[in-house]
Amino acid sequence: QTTLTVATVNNGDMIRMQGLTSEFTAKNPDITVKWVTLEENVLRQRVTTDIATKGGQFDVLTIGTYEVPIWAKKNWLVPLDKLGADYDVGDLLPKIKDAVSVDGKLYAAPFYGESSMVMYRTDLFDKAGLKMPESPTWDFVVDAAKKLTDKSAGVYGICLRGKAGWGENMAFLTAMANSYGARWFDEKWEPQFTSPEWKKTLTTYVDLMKQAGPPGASSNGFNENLALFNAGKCAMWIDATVAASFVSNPKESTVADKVGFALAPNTGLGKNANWLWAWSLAVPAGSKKVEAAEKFIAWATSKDYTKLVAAKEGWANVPPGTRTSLYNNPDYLKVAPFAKLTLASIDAADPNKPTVKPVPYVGVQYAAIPEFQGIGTQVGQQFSAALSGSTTVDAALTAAQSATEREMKRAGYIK
Amino acid sequence: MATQQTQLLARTLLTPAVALLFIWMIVPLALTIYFATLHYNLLDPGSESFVGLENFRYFLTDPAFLASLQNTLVLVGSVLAITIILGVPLALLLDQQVVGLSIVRLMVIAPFFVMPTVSALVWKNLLMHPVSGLFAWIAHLFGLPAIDWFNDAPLFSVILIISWQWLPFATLILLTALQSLDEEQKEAAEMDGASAISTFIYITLPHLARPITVVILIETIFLLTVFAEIFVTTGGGPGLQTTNIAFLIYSQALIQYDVGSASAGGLVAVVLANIVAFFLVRIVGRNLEA
Amino acid sequence: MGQITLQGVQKSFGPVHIIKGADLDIADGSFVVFVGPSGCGKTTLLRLIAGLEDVTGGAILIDGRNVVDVPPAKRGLSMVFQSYALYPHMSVRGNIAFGLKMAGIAKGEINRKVEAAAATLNLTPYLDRKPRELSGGQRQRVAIGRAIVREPKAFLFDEPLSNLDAALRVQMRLEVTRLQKQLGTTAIYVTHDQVEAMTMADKIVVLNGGKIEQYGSPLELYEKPANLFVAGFIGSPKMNFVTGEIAKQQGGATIGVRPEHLKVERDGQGGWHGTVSVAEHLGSDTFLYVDAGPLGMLTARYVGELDLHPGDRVSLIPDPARIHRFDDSGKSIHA
Amino acid sequence: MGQITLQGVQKSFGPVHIIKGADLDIADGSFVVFVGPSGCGKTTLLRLIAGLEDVTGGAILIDGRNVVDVPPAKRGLSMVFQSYALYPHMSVRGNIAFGLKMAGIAKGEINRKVEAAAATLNLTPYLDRKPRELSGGQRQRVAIGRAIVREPKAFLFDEPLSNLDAALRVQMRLEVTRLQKQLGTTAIYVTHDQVEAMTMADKIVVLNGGKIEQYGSPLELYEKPANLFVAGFIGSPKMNFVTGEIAKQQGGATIGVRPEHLKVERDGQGGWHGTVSVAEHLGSDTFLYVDAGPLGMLTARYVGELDLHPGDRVSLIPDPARIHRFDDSGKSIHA
Amino acid sequence: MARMVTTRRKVISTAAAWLVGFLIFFPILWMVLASFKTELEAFAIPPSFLFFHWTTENYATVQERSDYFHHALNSIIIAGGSTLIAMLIAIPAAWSMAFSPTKRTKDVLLWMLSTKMMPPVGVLVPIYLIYRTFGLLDTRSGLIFILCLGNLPIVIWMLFTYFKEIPKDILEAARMDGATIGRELIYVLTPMAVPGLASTLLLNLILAWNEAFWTLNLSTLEAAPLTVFIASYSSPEGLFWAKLSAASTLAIAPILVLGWFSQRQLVRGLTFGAVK
Ligand SMILES: Nc1ncnc2c1ncn2[C@@H]1O[C@H](COP(=O)(O)OP(=O)(O)OP(=O)(O)O)[C@@H](O)[C@H]1O
Ligand SMILES: Nc1ncnc2c1ncn2[C@@H]1O[C@H](COP(=O)(O)OP(=O)(O)OP(=O)(O)O)[C@@H](O)[C@H]1O
Ligand SMILES: [Mg+2]
Ligand SMILES: [Mg+2]
Repeated sequence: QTTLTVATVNNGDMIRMQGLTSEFTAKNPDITVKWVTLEENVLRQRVTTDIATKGGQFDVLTIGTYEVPIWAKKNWLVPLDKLGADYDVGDLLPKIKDAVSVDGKLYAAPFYGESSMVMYRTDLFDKAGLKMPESPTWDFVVDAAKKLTDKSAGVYGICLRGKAGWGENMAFLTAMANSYGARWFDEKWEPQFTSPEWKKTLTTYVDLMKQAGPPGASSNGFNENLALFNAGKCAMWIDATVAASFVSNPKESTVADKVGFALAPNTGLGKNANWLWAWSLAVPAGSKKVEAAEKFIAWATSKDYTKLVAAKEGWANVPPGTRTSLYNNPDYLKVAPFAKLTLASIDAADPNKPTVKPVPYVGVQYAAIPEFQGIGTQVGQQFSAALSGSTTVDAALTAAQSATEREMKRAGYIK
Repeated sequence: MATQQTQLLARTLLTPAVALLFIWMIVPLALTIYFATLHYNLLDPGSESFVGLENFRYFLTDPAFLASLQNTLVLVGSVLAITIILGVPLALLLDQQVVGLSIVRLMVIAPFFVMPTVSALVWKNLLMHPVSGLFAWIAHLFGLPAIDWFNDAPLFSVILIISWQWLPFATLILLTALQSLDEEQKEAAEMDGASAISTFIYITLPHLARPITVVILIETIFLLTVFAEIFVTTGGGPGLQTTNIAFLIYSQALIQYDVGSASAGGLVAVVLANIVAFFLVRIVGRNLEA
Repeated sequence: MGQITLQGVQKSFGPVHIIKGADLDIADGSFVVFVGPSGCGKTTLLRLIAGLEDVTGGAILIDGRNVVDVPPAKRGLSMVFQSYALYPHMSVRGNIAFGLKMAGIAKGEINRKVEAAAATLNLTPYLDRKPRELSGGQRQRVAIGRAIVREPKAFLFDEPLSNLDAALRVQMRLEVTRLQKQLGTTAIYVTHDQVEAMTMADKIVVLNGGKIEQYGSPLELYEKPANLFVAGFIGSPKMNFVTGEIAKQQGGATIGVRPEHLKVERDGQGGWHGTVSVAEHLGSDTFLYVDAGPLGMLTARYVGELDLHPGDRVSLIPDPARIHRFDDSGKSIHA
Repeated sequence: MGQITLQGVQKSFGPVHIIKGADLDIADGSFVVFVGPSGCGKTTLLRLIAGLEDVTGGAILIDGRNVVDVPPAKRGLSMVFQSYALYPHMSVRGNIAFGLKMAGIAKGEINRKVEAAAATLNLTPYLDRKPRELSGGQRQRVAIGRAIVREPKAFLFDEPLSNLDAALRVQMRLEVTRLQKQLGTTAIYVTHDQVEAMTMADKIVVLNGGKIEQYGSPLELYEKPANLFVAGFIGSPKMNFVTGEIAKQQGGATIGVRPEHLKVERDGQGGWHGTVSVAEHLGSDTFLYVDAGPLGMLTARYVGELDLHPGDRVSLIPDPARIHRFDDSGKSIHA
Repeated sequence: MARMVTTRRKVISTAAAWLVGFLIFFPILWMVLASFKTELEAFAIPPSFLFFHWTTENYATVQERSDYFHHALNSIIIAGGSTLIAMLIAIPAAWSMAFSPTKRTKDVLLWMLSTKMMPPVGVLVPIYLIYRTFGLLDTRSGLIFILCLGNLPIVIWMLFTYFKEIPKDILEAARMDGATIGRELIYVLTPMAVPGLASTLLLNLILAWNEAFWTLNLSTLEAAPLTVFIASYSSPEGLFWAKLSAASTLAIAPILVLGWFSQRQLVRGLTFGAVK
C-alpha cells in the first residue's frame, strides 16, 4: 500500500481533480492519495523549502513553468519518462511541452496551461459603435478604453493588474513590454529598464489606467479585477485565459452572455502581450514512490482524465491549455467559445524566445532564474507606485533599473 | 516575603521557562548567525561559501531599507497609539454595567479571532475597495466620492486594518487589569472630591500603567513583524509606501530563498527590535517594577 | 454648615436587612460617635451617609437638602476608611495632598497643609514612602491625614485609631477633637474604644443589629442606659446583670451593677459572696471575675493592685445608689 | 514544643535598620505580648519569626533549632495578619479550613473543627459568606479563626482584636487565653491595648525603635519600669513626668507619678496646684488634664464621676510610695 | 461596590457599548453574511444586507473539499496543547518574578520578550532542518512545541502583570497555613487570578490558533490545523469570496465558543475584602 501526498494549488481545476481521486484509487487499489491544497504563495514557499532541504514531505508537487527549468537543472525533479504508452506526449501543446521540458526531457506533466488575452464587453462595444479586431493593437485598446469609460455610470474602459508582485502586475507588464519590444536583460544580463521601449510601455500603461482605469487599480490583482469585470464595471480586461471560463459562467458573472475575446494587444512588432503559464505535476528527486507518483501524474494529465471530467462535470470544466486534441474536440469547442483564442494565445507565446530582441533567459512574463522573484517584486512595487501617482514613470524606471542591477551584481550575473 | 527561601524556590520555578527559552533563542540564533555569514541560496545548494559581512552590507545598503525602517516605525507607533487610545476607553466602557455584556465583550474581542490574511482580505475587498467596497457604497449614499484607500493612503489603510485586529488585545488586557482595581480606592478618591475624570487620571490610569506597558511591549513585538496584512493588501506598494522591514526581508530574501541574506535581515531585525524595545523600556519600563 | 439628618434610612444587601430604619439628627458642628457590636452596621451607615452605598429606603439630609441622589464627590464630606483604602501608587504626601489637589488649591498651600498634617500625625519622616512600606499604624495615620487635611462639611471616621498604640491614640484623640472644634466641622466617628467614645463624643449613637438603641450624651448613656443592651454595651468591663429573687427585691426583672460599683471586700460581711475565678492585674486596676453561685459570674473592678488570686473568697457589695433596674422587656425602669 | 529564642536578630529594609539586634527567650507554652509605639517593628519581628522575611543578622531558634533557613510553611507556626490577608475567593468556612486541608486532615474532622472555631468567634451565621461581604470586625475574626483552628507550635497574633467592640474583645481575649492555656501552645501577641497586654501576657516585651526596652511580667513593668520610655508607655493614661527642682528634692533627675496615683482635691491644701484644662468623663472614671504651671500638664484619674470643669482649680497630691525616680539617662533608680 | 448605577447611565453605557461593539464586529458580521451568499452576491453593489438568497452551499462545498473536522481537531489539540503547556511553565515563572523579584527580574522579562524578536522567516530554514532531522515535520507535538515556545514569553508577561496586582499578604497567609508552593499556586494564586488567567488563556489560544507561519510551513496533512484549511481558500485564481468566508466562519466558530466561556471568567473584584 502506497500513500501519495500531493501538494497542489487551490485552483478550481485542481480541486476538481481532488474530487475525482476516487476514480484513480479505484483503478489502483494499492495507492492512497492525500491532498495538501494551498494558496499559491504558501504552496510555493512550502514546496520549495521541502525540496531544497530534502524534507520528503511530498510525493507529487504542483509547480509552475517558472520552477520547472530551475529545479530540473538542479536535478531536484525526476524526469517523467515512464508515463505509459498511451500517454501520448506528442499530443501536448508544443509551447507548453517546451516550458516543462529541459534538454528535451519532460520534468513535469502540464495539468492546465494558460496565456493571456483580452476579454471585453460586446454590449458596450456595440453601444459605442466599436468593433474589436481579433488581434487588436495597443493603440486601438487605448483609444477604445478611453471611449468606453463612463465614470458616472461606474464603468471603466479597462481593468489591468496593478498590485505589486512578480506574479501580479509584473506578469502583465512584462508581457506588455514584450509586445513593445522591451526586454528585462540584454544578452549580457544587463537590465534594460532605461530603454525607450520600457518607457513607452510604462507610460502607456500609466496614462491608460489614469484615464480609463478603475480607482484603486494599484492594489488590484487578478481576483479584484475578476470581481470588477463580473460585476460589470470593466469594458475590457486583459488577463489570464482561464478567466474566460469564469467571466462566461452565469453563476459567477453578471455579464456572462456579453463577453467577447481577442488576442492580447500588440504593437506590430511581432509579439503579442501574452504570457505563458502552466501548472504542472512533478515528482521530487529522492522520492521512494516514483512509480506510484508517475502513475498518478499520468492519470491526472491524460486524455482520459479530460474525458472523465467531461463526463462528470461537463466539457466546460475540463482543464484547458495542455493538449492539442482538446482543441480539436467539437464538444469542447461548442461550450468554450474562447477555446480557439486560448489556443492561439498559447501558441503566440514562446518562452524560449519571448521578446523581439534576443535575451539570455527563458520565460515570457518572467525570467527563469532564482533571483527573479525578488527582483520582480521590487520592480513591481516601483511600477505600482508609478500607477498610483506617488512617483513618476521615469523615477520608477530608474529605481527599477538600479534595484535590478544591484541584485544581478550580487547574484554574480554582471560585475 | 522576599526571603532567601522563596528566592531560591523562585529561581527554581523560573528555570524551566528560562532554560526552554534560552535554547529556543540560542539554537536558531547561532544557526542564523552562521548562515548570515554564508553565501547560501536554498535553490542552489552546494555552493555555500563564507562571505563575511557581505550579506549585512547588502541588506543595509538596500535603498528600500531606510524607507521600510520608517514605515515600520510609523506603523508600529500608529497602531500602538490607536489601540491604546481607543483600548482604554473601550475597556472602561466594558467595565460598566451593560445589558448583554458578555455578548458585547465577545463582539469586541472577535476581530482577534480572525486570521490576519482573512481579515486583510475582508477589509480590502469587501469594505475598502473603491469600486465594490461597502465604504464606497456608503460614501456614495451620502453623495461623496469614494475614498481610494490603498492608492491614496496605503500605509494608513494598512494601519487601520492592523489596529482593528489588535484593538481587542489591548482592550482585553486592560479590561482584565481593571478588574483588579480596588473599588475602595475609587471610593476614597470620590470622597476626596475627585470628579470622574480626575479619578480616571489619578487612580485608574496609574493602575493601568503596568498593563499598558505590557500591551505596548507585546504589541510592538508582533507589529514589528507584520507581514500577511501587507502582502495581501498592497504587496508592499505602491512603491515602498507600505514596505516594512518584515516585508523587505520577505521580498528580498525569502522569495529568492537566499538564506544568507534572510539570516542577515533577520539579525538586523532583531537588533532593530531590541533598540525599539530598549527605548520603550526607557519610557515605560519603571512600571514593571514593584 | 454640616447638619446631617437621617430619616428612616434603610439598607439591604439582597435579602439581608442591614440597616432597619435609622432616624437621627446630627447638629452642625457636633461630634457624634457610633458604637455597636461588630457587624451591627456602623460602617454601612457611614457609607450611606458618604453616598458610597445607595439607601434602600428613607432619606439623608445634609443641611436640609436630601442628598440621596448626590454623588459622594458632591456631598462635601471626607472619610477615613476602616480598611484605609490608600492610593498604593502615591507617596504618603501624594495620598494626603490628593483631596486638596482635587479642590484646586495652590501648590504652596497644599504643601504647607500636608506638612502640617503630617507633623500632627507624626508622619513627617515617611512623607515620601509608598503605603506598602509603612507599618499598619502608619498607614492608618495616612488615612486620617487624608481626611483631616481638607475642610469638609463633615468628617466620617471609621475606627481611625484602632491600630495605634495607647500613647499615640491619646494624642490623636486630642488632636482630632481639637481640630474638629477649631474648624467647627461636624464629625461622625465609629469606634470600639470605650474611652474614645466617652471622651470625644458630644453624643453617642448605640447601634445594634441595624437599629439605633439609644442616642444621647456619654454620661446619659452611662448613667441612664435606655435598656439592657445599652447598659451592657457601654462601660468596660461590662455591667453585671442579676435576675431572679434578688432582682425582684430591688424592683426589676433584671438589675444591673457596673463592676466599678461593686465594692470588693476580703471575706467581708454583707453583699454578695463568691470565689475569685480570674483576677486580672492591670496595675492601675484589678478586675475580678467572681463566681457568685446562683448569681452567676460577676465582674468587679478594684482600683489599684489587690493581691487576690483564683480561689480566694470575696464579698461584693453593690452601691445601692448605682443599681440599674430593667423590666421584663429589657427597658430601663427609672425611679 | 514551642520554645522560641531570638539571638541578636537584625533586620534592615535597604539602608533602614528596623530591628537593631533583638535577644529574647520565649518559654514553651508562655504567652508573650509585644507592645511598642506604632512603627517600632512589632510586625516586622513577628514576620521574622514566621519566616516571611529573612533576618539580616542573628538567629531564630524554635525548640533549639535554628530556623532561619526553614521556610514559613515548615516552621509550624500560625499567624493572624494585621491586614487579615483573607483568601478572597474562599468562603469563611474555606478560609478557616484551608490550613487544616493543607495538613491533610480528614473532611469530617475539618468540619467539626471549623464549626467549633466559628462558634467561638460568633461567626457561625457567616460561614458561607465571602470576605467581601463581611464587616471589618467579622473579617478580623475570620483571620483569628484561621490561626486558632490549627495546632501549631506557636501562635503569632498581630493586633488580632483591634477592630472588635469592647464586649466581644473581652470575650475573645478570654477565649484566646483559654485556648492557649488548654493547648499549651506558645503565643506571641502584638497589641496596642493596655488591658489586653496586662491581662493576657505572662510576659510583656516593650519595643521601641527596633530595640527591646524591657522584658518582664506585666506588673513588673507597671511597678518597676526599667526606664522613662517603659514608664511612659505602660499604663493609660500615661505617667506624669516632672523634672527640675521638685524632682531633685525627690532624688531623681525626673520623677514620675501615674495619673491614678494623684489624689484630686478641690482646691485642697498641699500637693501640686493647677487649673483643670480638660475633663474627660468616662462614667466609671474621670480623667483630668491639669495645667500645673511650672510642672507642666499633669493628668489625673479620679474614680467615678467628678463634677469638675475646665477652669476649676484643683490640687493634686501624689502618693509618696508610688513615685518613680529616674536618673539623667532616663534609667530607673530603685531604692 | 454597591451603588446602583442609575438607569439612565446604564442605558447610555449599554447603548454605547452595543454601538461600539457592533461597529467593531461589523466586518466579521459582514464576512459571515457573505458566507451565506452566492459568490456573485458577495460582491454585488449595492450590497444586500439580509434580503438575499440565503444559501449554505458554500459550507457544503467547503466540507466536501477539505475535512474541516480533521483540521479543527488538530487546531484544538495544537492551540490548546501549546497554550496549556505554556501556562504550566509560565505560571510558576510569573509567580517567581512577580512575588520574588530581584534586581535582574526586569532584564529577564525583557530578554524573554526578545526571544520573540527574530522574524520567523529568518529562521525558517534552520528550524525546518532541525525538524526534519528529529522527525518532527507534520507532527502535532512538533507544532505544539514551537507554538508553546513562541507564546511562552507572552504568557509569562501577561501573567506577570496580573500577579503583580494581587496583594502578597494573601500568599504569605497561605504559606503560614502550611501550604507548599505548589498548593499555594493551585489553591490561592490561581483562583484569585482567574480574570487574568482567563484573558491570558484566551488571547494565547487565539494567537496559537491563528499562527500561520509555522503551522503552514511545518505541517503537511496529518497535523495540519485550520490555518492550512484556510490557506486552501484564499485562492489567487477565481472568485472565492463566499467560500473563504464560509471557511473562515468555520475556523472562527470553535474559538468563539471557547471565547464565550473564557471571557465570562473576567468577573469583577475577586480580591475585595481580603486585606485591610
Ligand atoms: N518595605 C519597607 N521598606 C521600608 N521600611 C519599611 C518597610 N516595611 C516596614 N517599614 C518600616 O519599618 C518600621 C517597622 O514596621 P512594622 O510594620 O514592623 O511596625 P509595627 O511595630 O508593626 O507598627 P504598627 O503598630 O503601626 O503596625 C516602620 O517604621 C515602617 O515604616
Ligand atoms: N456585601 C454584603 N453582602 C451581605 N452582607 C454584608 C455585605 N457587606 C456587609 N454585610 C453585612 O452587614 C453587616 C454590617 O456590616 P458593617 O460593615 O456595617 O458592620 P460594622 O458595624 O462596621 O462592623 P465592624 O465593627 O465589624 O466593622 C455585617 O453583618 C456584614 O456581614
Ligand atoms: Mg465596620
Ligand atoms: Mg504592625
